[in-house]
Amino acid sequence: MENVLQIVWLIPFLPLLGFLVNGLGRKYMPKAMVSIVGCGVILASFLMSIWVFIHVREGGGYVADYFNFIVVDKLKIPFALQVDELSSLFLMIITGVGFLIHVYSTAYMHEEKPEHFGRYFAYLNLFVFSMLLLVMGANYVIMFIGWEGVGLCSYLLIGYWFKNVAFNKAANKAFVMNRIGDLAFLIAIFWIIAKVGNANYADVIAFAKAGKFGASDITVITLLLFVGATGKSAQIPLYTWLPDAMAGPTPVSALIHAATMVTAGIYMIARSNALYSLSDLTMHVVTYVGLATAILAATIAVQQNDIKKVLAYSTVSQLGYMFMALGLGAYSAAVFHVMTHAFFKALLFLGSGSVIHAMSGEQDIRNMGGLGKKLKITSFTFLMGCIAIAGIPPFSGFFSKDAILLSAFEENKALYAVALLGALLTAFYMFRLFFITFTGKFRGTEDQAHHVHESPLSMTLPLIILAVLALAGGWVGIPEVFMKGGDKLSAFLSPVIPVKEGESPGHSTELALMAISTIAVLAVIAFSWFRFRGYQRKGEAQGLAKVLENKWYVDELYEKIIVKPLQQFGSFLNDVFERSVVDGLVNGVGRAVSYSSRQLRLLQSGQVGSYVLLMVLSMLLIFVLQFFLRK
Amino acid sequence: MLLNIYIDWAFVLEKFLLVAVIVTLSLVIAMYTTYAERKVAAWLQDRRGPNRAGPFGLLQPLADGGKLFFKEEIIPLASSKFLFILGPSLAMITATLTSAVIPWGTSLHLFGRDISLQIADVNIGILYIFGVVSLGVYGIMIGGWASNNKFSLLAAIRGASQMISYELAMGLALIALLMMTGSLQMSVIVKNQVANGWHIIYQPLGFLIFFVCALAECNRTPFDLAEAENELNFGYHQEYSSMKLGFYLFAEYINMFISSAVMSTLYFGGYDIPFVNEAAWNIDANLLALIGFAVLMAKTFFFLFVFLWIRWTIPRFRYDQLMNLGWKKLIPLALINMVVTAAVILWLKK
Amino acid sequence: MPIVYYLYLSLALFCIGIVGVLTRRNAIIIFMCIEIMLNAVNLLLVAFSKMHPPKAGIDGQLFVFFIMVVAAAEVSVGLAIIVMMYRRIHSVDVNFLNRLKH
Amino acid sequence: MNITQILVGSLSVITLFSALMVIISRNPVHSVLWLIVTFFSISGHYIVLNAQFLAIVNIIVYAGAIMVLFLFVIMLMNLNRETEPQKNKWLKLAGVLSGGSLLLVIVAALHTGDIKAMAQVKEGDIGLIGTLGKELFSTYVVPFEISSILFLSAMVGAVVIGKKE
Repeated sequence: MENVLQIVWLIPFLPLLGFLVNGLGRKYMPKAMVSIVGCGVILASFLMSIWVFIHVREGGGYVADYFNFIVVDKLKIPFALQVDELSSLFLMIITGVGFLIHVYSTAYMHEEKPEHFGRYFAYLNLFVFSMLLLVMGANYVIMFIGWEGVGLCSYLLIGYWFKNVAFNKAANKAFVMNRIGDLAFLIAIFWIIAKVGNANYADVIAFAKAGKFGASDITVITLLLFVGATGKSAQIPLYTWLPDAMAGPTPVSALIHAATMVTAGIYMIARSNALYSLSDLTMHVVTYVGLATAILAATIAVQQNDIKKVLAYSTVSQLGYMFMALGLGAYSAAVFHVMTHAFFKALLFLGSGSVIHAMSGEQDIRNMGGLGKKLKITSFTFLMGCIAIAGIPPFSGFFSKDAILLSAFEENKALYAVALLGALLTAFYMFRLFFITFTGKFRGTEDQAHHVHESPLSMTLPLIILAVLALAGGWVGIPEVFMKGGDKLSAFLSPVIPVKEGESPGHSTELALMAISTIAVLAVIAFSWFRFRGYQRKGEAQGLAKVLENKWYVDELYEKIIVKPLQQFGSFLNDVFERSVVDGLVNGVGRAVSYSSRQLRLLQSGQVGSYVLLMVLSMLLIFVLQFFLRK
Repeated sequence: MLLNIYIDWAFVLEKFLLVAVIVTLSLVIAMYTTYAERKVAAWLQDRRGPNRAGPFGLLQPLADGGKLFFKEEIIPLASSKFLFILGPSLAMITATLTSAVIPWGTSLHLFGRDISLQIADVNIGILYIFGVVSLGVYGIMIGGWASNNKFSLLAAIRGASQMISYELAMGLALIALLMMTGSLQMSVIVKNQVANGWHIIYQPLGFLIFFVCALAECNRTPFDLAEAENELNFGYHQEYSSMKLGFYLFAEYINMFISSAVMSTLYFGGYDIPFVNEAAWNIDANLLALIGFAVLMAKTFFFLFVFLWIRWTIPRFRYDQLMNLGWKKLIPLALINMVVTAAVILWLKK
Repeated sequence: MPIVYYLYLSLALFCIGIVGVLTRRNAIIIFMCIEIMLNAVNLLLVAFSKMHPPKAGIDGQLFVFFIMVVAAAEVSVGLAIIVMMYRRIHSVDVNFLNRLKH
Repeated sequence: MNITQILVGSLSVITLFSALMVIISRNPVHSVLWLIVTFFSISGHYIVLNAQFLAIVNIIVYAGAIMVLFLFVIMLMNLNRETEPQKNKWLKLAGVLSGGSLLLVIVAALHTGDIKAMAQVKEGDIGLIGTLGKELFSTYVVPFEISSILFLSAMVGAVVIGKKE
């Protein structure tokens, strides 16, 4: 057992190898070769992940300790990888969805020059490596390496088309926002190390379980970790980078900004559940921040016209749901939703990519319409994704969202009501998107109408696979109500995430809630069908719609209250402090040195003998001082 | 106060005698090597050689010595007198010093004492030889410089750089040997050969390099550039006359004798009697030691003969050829030999 | 032998070296005086290495070995520099080496 | 007083005298020869301290190699006693005085401390080649290799500097 899982280092190592090969050989390798290397390493990792998953299911988790990464006095940070129920699940999601997206990318990015094509795949592989490291690390430090790695790759991939200034700005924004969160995460790690003595999960959890953390310590640590998570997982107040991150290629959006990187925060909190369970304050903060994000992002999504922006806000909103679940202590529900979300959101993004590909780069849904007839596979799979995210049984989204809603209901009825509202909004904007894009009449130019075509097999095949997963992926978590011995997922995760205690609301309540949400969702879908099936372009939006279209003016607000004052403070420092104090100091030092050196130059006779004589005399002086005058 | 000093007088006497015997022996042998040189030269050139003084001219070396003693002593006016005398003395001293670490045989058992036939069995024997050999340069350099003569100085510098250059290759060749024995102690090296066979079998290339270097170190033909008559009149000792000149010449022959002995000791088993297991003979140890000594002498005489033979056969190198041979051929060869030996030893030990 | 004895000896040797450096102008002699100083230190190191028998002084002796290595390297480069200087100004007087002044 | 002390005493006298002669001799060649004597006497000290390896290495390296180089250079430059011009008398006096007072100060400093330690002579095997060699090629193998690189670079440097342009 131990010997077998010791080779899990291969899982992250293979993508790293792919990164090196593609990155270094990008100028010399043809595109086909790059594709094979790029996809092959991920496939190999995926196969290994399945193998690891089977092993873990049979024999439990394992910590593979390789070498000491940092040794300072008593502090020892080993380079150790951990595979257990939680991380092996994430491994499968990352490598599986990642592989499909890699395959998809080979067709999507085919227009690029070979050199840039290689760069793209190198980044993609590096990203998968970082994400795997994040998930597999056996302590917070290794996780942090992966954490920073995904941040870096996100930056690189958002700014992939680096000749476009706006894209670069979006990349910078993502990077800076992530840094804010990372700082909090880093402080939290230091805090943990200061308290526990190292950063291994096992030790930290044992320490927490033993109740050795002080109440304020645990609150501060969990809050700091949460701030880190809001940066990576795009929660209020650090969410604005994610919609802008749509500047990157669409497969990147699917991989990073829907399926993997943004779930890092969820993973981190689920991994630290033992800490979070100790702090009620933090749990409430997480719940309400999650809920607020979910509602805010959903309202914004309702009025967006960029196909990818809609999906981006939808992602933010769904992440909000997950955080709400985390805050409610329903960790396994959150992880469950991460998994189903990975399937249908990757599907939706890839579908949108297929649409954009067909429309030759057009992203505004007002210029689309009626695409369902020409893009049969794309529109069908897209519909599957919409149904899944809206939460209609038996699609996967239904089960995972229902688990979250159920836990909200248990906590607080009002909470449930607001969450349900968010779910309805989700159904509304998703079907708005679907109907505007795929039904009605075509509203684009003649040229585009002529050009519209179904994507090649290497793009549609991942769509089909993901559609199947979006349908069936939720069945691992069918609740007890429908099937005896259901909810296999939380049972599987139970070694890492303890099953929530307390009486359940009873099967009848549960069924009633499901019925309510399903009927409400169907009603909303019908409403949007009537409203948007014959969509025509209208004038400027007015009133609330305008506010929503402009994303509640949050970006402008940030600009006003944070960026501008900082810039003014900076220019004030530049004008006053820099000019007079710093320059004065620097110039003064220079002048003083040049004056004194002019005086000291008289000592520089250039005669070696006199130098040595001076040296000996000084030695003499030092010895006399040392031995005779000190006492 | 001085009376408290405890000294093992017998030990001192024993060593003193040994030194006296060995030094006298080297002197006598060197003396008769000059005779042999002439005889061999004559034989190779189909002449008769010295045959007037005594039977077969055997007293010739004595006659030469006498002549040198009685010749007029000339010390150049512009020279540094002290250094002028110091030069040949240094050459003579360094020539005789080397013999101290050569094991001339196993030990004799006389008057209830074990008398080792080696003056000093130090565990840095080979380094000692190197130290003394590297000092040999001074005799030449000081003599050459003190003569205050351009030719002497040039010859001295030639000789010195030649000796330094060839010392390197010599050392490298020996390192391969030392890796095999694992000791710098001469007696251990000989015992190792008695047990495992002569080193010439394992180190033919090393021996060849060592031999060439020994020729150069002794300033013998074909490397006698320091005294190349046709370029530098008579070399570094051209201002010398009488016994001081004699010392220089004599030192060369002693060097030849000692280096022959060193070669026999290092590569040809020293006092080991070839092809037989003398330990099984079951005869008196003293007799055995004497036989061993005789065997060593025989080997040494053979090499002495080779020295002479080469001198009268091979012409002199040009100076650049000499340096090329030393730096570009022998040193790389010795390096290769060293690395190969090391690899083989490592492989065998595995 | 008392260690103090070696201390005084090497100290005297060292100071002789210093006096030599201070009083001579010939670069080569100055160089040789530096060698004397190095050897004074070596001597003291070897004496110190024998202060704590039986095993404790190996490091000291190896240190001496490395000092010799460095000294040899230093001499080869230093003499090359002196030769160079002689070729330039036809003298080895260090007092002519005052380019740094200008 | 035993024979070792007599030996060490006479060696010390030789050492100091010859070192003094190095700096007093007017002729550089004499200086070199006196320095060789100094090295020999220091090697003698090493032998008394039973540091055989260092003693012979001292002779090979210093007397056999370094001093030959010095001799070479001096002979090639043909330096005689006339080549060194007289130095300023006062500067010379200052040099001697400062060197001497340094000696005095340190001796006085040592004198106040009561040092009782003894150096082991004529015995102890740490100076033997086997012991040193094992240590040199195990603990100190990296410095050893580095010093060989140092040698190589010094050799290249000497050749580059000494070459005529």
